Amino acid sequence: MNRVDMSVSIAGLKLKNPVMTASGTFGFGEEYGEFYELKRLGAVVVKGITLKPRQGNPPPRTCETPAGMLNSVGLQNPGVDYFLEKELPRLLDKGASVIVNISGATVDEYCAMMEKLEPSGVAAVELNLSCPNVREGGIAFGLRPDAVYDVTRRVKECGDRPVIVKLSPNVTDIVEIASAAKEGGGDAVSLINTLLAMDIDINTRKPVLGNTYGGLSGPAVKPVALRMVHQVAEALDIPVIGMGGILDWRDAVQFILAGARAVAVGTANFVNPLAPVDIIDGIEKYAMQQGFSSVEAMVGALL
Amino acid sequence: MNRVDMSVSIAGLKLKNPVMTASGTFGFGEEYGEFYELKRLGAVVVKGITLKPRQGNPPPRTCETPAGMLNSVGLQNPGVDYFLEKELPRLLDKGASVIVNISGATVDEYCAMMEKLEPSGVAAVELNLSCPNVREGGIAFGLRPDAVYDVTRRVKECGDRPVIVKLSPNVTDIVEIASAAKEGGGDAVSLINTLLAMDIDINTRKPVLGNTYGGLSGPAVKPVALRMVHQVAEALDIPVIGMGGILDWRDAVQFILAGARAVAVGTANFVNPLAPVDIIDGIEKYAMQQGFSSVEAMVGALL
Amino acid sequence: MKGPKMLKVIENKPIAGYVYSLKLHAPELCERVLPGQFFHIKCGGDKFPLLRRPISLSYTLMEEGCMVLVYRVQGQGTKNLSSRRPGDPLDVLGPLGNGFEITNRHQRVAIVGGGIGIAPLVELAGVYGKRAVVFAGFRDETFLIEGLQQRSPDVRIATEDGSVGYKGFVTDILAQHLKEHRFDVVFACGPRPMLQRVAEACRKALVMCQVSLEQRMACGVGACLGCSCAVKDTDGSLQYVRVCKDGPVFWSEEVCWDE
Amino acid sequence: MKGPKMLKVIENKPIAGYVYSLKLHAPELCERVLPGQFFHIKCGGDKFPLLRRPISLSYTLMEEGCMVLVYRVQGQGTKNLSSRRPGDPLDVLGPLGNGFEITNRHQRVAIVGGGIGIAPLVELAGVYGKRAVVFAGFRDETFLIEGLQQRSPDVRIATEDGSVGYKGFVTDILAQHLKEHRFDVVFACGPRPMLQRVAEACRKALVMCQVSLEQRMACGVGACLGCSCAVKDTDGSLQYVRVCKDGPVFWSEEVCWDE
Ligand SMILES: Cc1cc2nc3c(=O)[nH]c(=O)nc-3n(C[C@H](O)[C@H](O)[C@H](O)COP(=O)(O)OP(=O)(O)OC[C@H]3O[C@@H](n4cnc5c(N)ncnc54)[C@H](O)[C@@H]3O)c2cc1C
Ligand SMILES: Cc1cc2nc3c(=O)[nH]c(=O)nc-3n(C[C@H](O)[C@H](O)[C@H](O)COP(=O)(O)OP(=O)(O)OC[C@H]3O[C@@H](n4cnc5c(N)ncnc54)[C@H](O)[C@@H]3O)c2cc1C
Ligand SMILES: Cc1cc2nc3c(=O)[nH]c(=O)nc-3n(C[C@H](O)[C@H](O)[C@H](O)COP(=O)(O)O)c2cc1C
Ligand SMILES: Cc1cc2nc3c(=O)[nH]c(=O)nc-3n(C[C@H](O)[C@H](O)[C@H](O)COP(=O)(O)O)c2cc1C
Ligand code: FES
Ligand code: FES
Repeated sequence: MNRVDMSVSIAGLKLKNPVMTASGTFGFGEEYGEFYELKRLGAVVVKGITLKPRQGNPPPRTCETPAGMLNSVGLQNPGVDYFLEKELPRLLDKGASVIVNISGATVDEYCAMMEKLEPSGVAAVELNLSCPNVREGGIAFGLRPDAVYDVTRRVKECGDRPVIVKLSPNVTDIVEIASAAKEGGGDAVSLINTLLAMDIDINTRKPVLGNTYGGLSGPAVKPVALRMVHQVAEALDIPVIGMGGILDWRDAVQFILAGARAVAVGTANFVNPLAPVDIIDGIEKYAMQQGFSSVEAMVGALL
Repeated sequence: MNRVDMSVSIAGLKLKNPVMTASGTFGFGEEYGEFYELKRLGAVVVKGITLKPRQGNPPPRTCETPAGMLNSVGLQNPGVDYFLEKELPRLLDKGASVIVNISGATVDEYCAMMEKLEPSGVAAVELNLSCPNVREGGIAFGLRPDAVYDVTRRVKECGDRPVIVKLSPNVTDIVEIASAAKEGGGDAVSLINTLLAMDIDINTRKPVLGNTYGGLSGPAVKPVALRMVHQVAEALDIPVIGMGGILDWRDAVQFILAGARAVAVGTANFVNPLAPVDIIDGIEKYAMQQGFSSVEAMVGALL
Repeated sequence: MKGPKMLKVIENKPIAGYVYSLKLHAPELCERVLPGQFFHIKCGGDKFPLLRRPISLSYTLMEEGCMVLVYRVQGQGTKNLSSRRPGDPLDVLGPLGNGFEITNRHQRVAIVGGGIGIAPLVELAGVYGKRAVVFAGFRDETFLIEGLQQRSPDVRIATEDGSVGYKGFVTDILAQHLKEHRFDVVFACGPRPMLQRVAEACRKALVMCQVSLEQRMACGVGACLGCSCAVKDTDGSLQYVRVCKDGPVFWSEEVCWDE
Repeated sequence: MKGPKMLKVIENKPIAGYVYSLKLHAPELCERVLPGQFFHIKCGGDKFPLLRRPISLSYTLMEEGCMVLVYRVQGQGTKNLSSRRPGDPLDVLGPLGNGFEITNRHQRVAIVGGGIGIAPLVELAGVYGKRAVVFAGFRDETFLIEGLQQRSPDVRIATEDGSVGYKGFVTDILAQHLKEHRFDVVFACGPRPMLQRVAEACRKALVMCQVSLEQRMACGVGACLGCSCAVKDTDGSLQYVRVCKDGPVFWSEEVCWDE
């Protein structure tokens, strides 16, 4: 059998395969980089960084739920400067394609980070729009189309790097939001981020998470993620990076068939540290069996 | 130990205990009524009915997902007249408190059903607002605060029966929607309905459901449901009927602690036909152990 | 219909590749269950897999107070089921569904099964005994043949690879037989394309045919309307009925085959 | 740190109510693992329970190439673990974390464990042997006592119900002992309130103390920042560190106890 062309073009990038890591689940690649070579991945999406270092939320920050987990890490990170100085060079040395996930409390903060990242060796920037916008009274950017449009457009003006807009699933109309990202000049959209959720300990009668609410991820959310990816891919002409509950190659294939041009693996890393590379292999085998000559031919190939 | 007062007052009703069935998972009570006496339940919420009979969606209509399931029944039902004539008398004979879940394509349809139900023996009416509104180009009523307000107010004007507004979780701001239900005169809110979702069969390369999209229910969604119940109960002074992923009494207790004054059991019926009665017993034991003299004292009793 | 029961697993062993025979101690259910009825079984733990799985009665062993279900390992549910060991309790709901319509006026019947669809026909073969001709089709490996032969001596086998009996589809030998012999009724269970071919052959031969259908189920008892299949109403219009409660056995002419 | 390994279960048996001893064949890991390190174990099937569960090394059996983990059945994860049988494969990631800081300058050490917190201290007792006094506290039923005594002869036992040894808390006998004897370092593992009391006693006695902390974990390797606990920075400010990678063992004076 012939080999499958695993490469995908997305947001102006040519990735050697469609499998990325999901931001916040892979640190800066250091830990999982001990299990396999990071350059095997389509791209490494690093943990969300902010302009200034952040301490994050009080523990407990994680808990398990049926076929899923909650997290309320609260964007603990050492800040963009530290990242550029200490983490990025190490990642680039390893030959990884690096996508940087950034979060801001104001549009200016996003822009300031973009300006700092522009001259570096990062492949692209991913805007995490799930963080509360201080200007709008704490409503996350990602929940309002006008805010999504605005921050995307402004960040695009700050540099030439491809900009991926990561969308929150906690919205009434994901197509409307994705459309705003496209209009704002976004080169691709990532979906989904986590679903806002909570868990309660009936013995202590307290929320399990120190922060009360957290984000739900893992297999439990996959059906919602697949639906959103399908909706956006059907409605709009913008590349989609699909994620949410991908545990193995079968899940990844579902996302690609639903219309995702690339996929990201998040929670699955915690279950199987080799998940991303296993998934790359699995996608290739599936494509071969189904007679696809390339992954790109599989994108949206629902019958 | 003293017994716990299990009764709850909600939407002007006095229920003998806080456990209901979730609409659409319990038919008209006929099938599960063979397993136990329906009058043991706080209330029986019957399957969603419409003004005219409906055939429903093409099969397959269900599929399993990680810790959850999808359904796209599509409101198959024999219509309100048949219900009043054939099903309701049988239910009332059994001593059940009956809440009727109604769906309309227009506000007028909701009102027409309310008028037919008003003189009957039903305890309350539950407005299912997840169905597409033909007037608004197919956008579900439950997704827009103004539509929720409007339909609630209009239905309230058609009769004196308590009106429970069942909310869709597929919205950006559940509090805003619940608030519209309250402003419209709703006597209580039910949440959550199912999350819009899909599944894909990678062998056939088709959506699993005949209808492509369906509603996600079961344990997978519980963390989202708990969060929404908690948000609404904290923000508004309207009784909440909590549901979404309740499998056992522990789950039910979580919802009550989060602020639900009653709970509904849906998908769990399929797993354990005795789930609702097991849950009633379990809540009572928990309340006893924790020293609550009544279920009402447990409502919102997070520490 | 009664509440779910915890039945004791007496035996749970492979009888062919991926095919298991599960013997359960259930004296009371044995008395009640009809050929063609099924049980809705909690295969896994609490939440995964979540839903029950429908598995038909294969046959009863009255003297032992046991019933046997035969199933193929398909996905997670049946895989979990296959790991149950003797002595384990199993949460079983049923018997459910209508079962085959059996009357004493049937003097000569055909019983047609394909693959794992043979399993639900064994008890039925016992009911009709010598009055039945049993047609059993397999891909390659056969199973349950002895059980069938003990109950109904005339068993015709087809395998797709020709390893046993006729080489080809079971529907071929059925169609041939229908040309030469008269049956009062045909009972069929198997994959939908096979059932459709059986239905077609029966239609041509002017023989009534009962088919046992499958559909993804949630409740299994008729409450959720999740397991619908389209049938033709008396006026010819399409209507959805419940495989779990109105079926799983339907008259083949009711079924909308191309749906 | 290497990739996850499928280890063979040699033995998995209860040694007290709800407490199990799990012996795994892992000659290579035995050589590397340090006292106080833990393994991140896939207890269930694919999706339920989803996450791995952290369980510490209890002790190694070098000659057999085996290591033993001792765990208490707590919830679904450990319950699933308890149903693994000899011969089963188990998906194990590790050894992870820092382990106890052991130096040859420690001439006299105290090792203090409460409840299941005793398990991670057995290998450590072997390292210090006669140089250690071991304090082991239980609610009622004791376990692992022999294993401790074989490694370190001076084992003092406290039980809350007084069934064995001193009646009361292990921290009482430790505090008493600290008044009369001098230790170079104290190692402690157990429930947080106990650790806090040990830390307090050590602070008063001016003895350095290492505590092994617990926190809910996702990745277990340092990537997710899910297992944070608050420590005091050199400048006194609060900072979150990872229990899985920066710990699980910390100097007690670093820990923000009232957080
Ligand atoms: C009335 C009836 C009787 C049956 N009797 C038998 C029998 O005696 N022996 C036997 O081996 N099989 C029988 N089946 C099929 C059996 O139910 C499925 O093989 C089984 O549910 C697969 O579950 P799984 O978790 O192993 O597979 P998965 O494919 O992982 O199941 C995923 C979901 O799809 C459903 N599903 C998958 N295949 C089928 C199917 N063919 N029919 C209905 N639902 C399906 C499952 O129930 C589950 O909800 C019967 C089905 C029905 C409807
Ligand atoms: C570094 C470390 C070493 C440990 N070593 C041991 C040991 O040697 N023996 C032993 O019996 N136990 C040990 N524990 C505790 C053990 O991890 C928990 O008892 C176990 O995770 C409970 O899982 P469960 O599914 O049975 O319980 P559940 O309560 O159902 O677990 C639900 C979730 O909470 C987490 N959780 C629950 N309790 C704890 C806890 N105490 N610490 C961390 N996470 C928890 C689980 O990992 C899971 O994600 C250790 C914990 C840590 C952090
Ligand atoms: C522990 C954790 C931390 C996360 N941190 C971030 C983050 O910093 N930025 C971001 O955009 N998404 C973050 N996410 C969301 C993931 O990138 C991903 O969108 C989500 O988890 C769904 O994918 P999954 O189900 O495969 O995990 C985080 C998720 C987890 C579980
Ligand atoms: C098969 C099925 C049919 C349903 N039909 C209705 C319906 O007719 N009207 C309605 O308001 N909700 C309907 N629901 C939603 C449930 O009432 C409930 O809100 C949802 O399933 C979440 O609860 P659960 O996780 O306990 O099932 C249906 C759910 C299922 C699974
Ligand atoms: S499975 Fe619920 S009606 Fe048939
Ligand atoms: S568990 Fe992920 S950093 Fe510790």
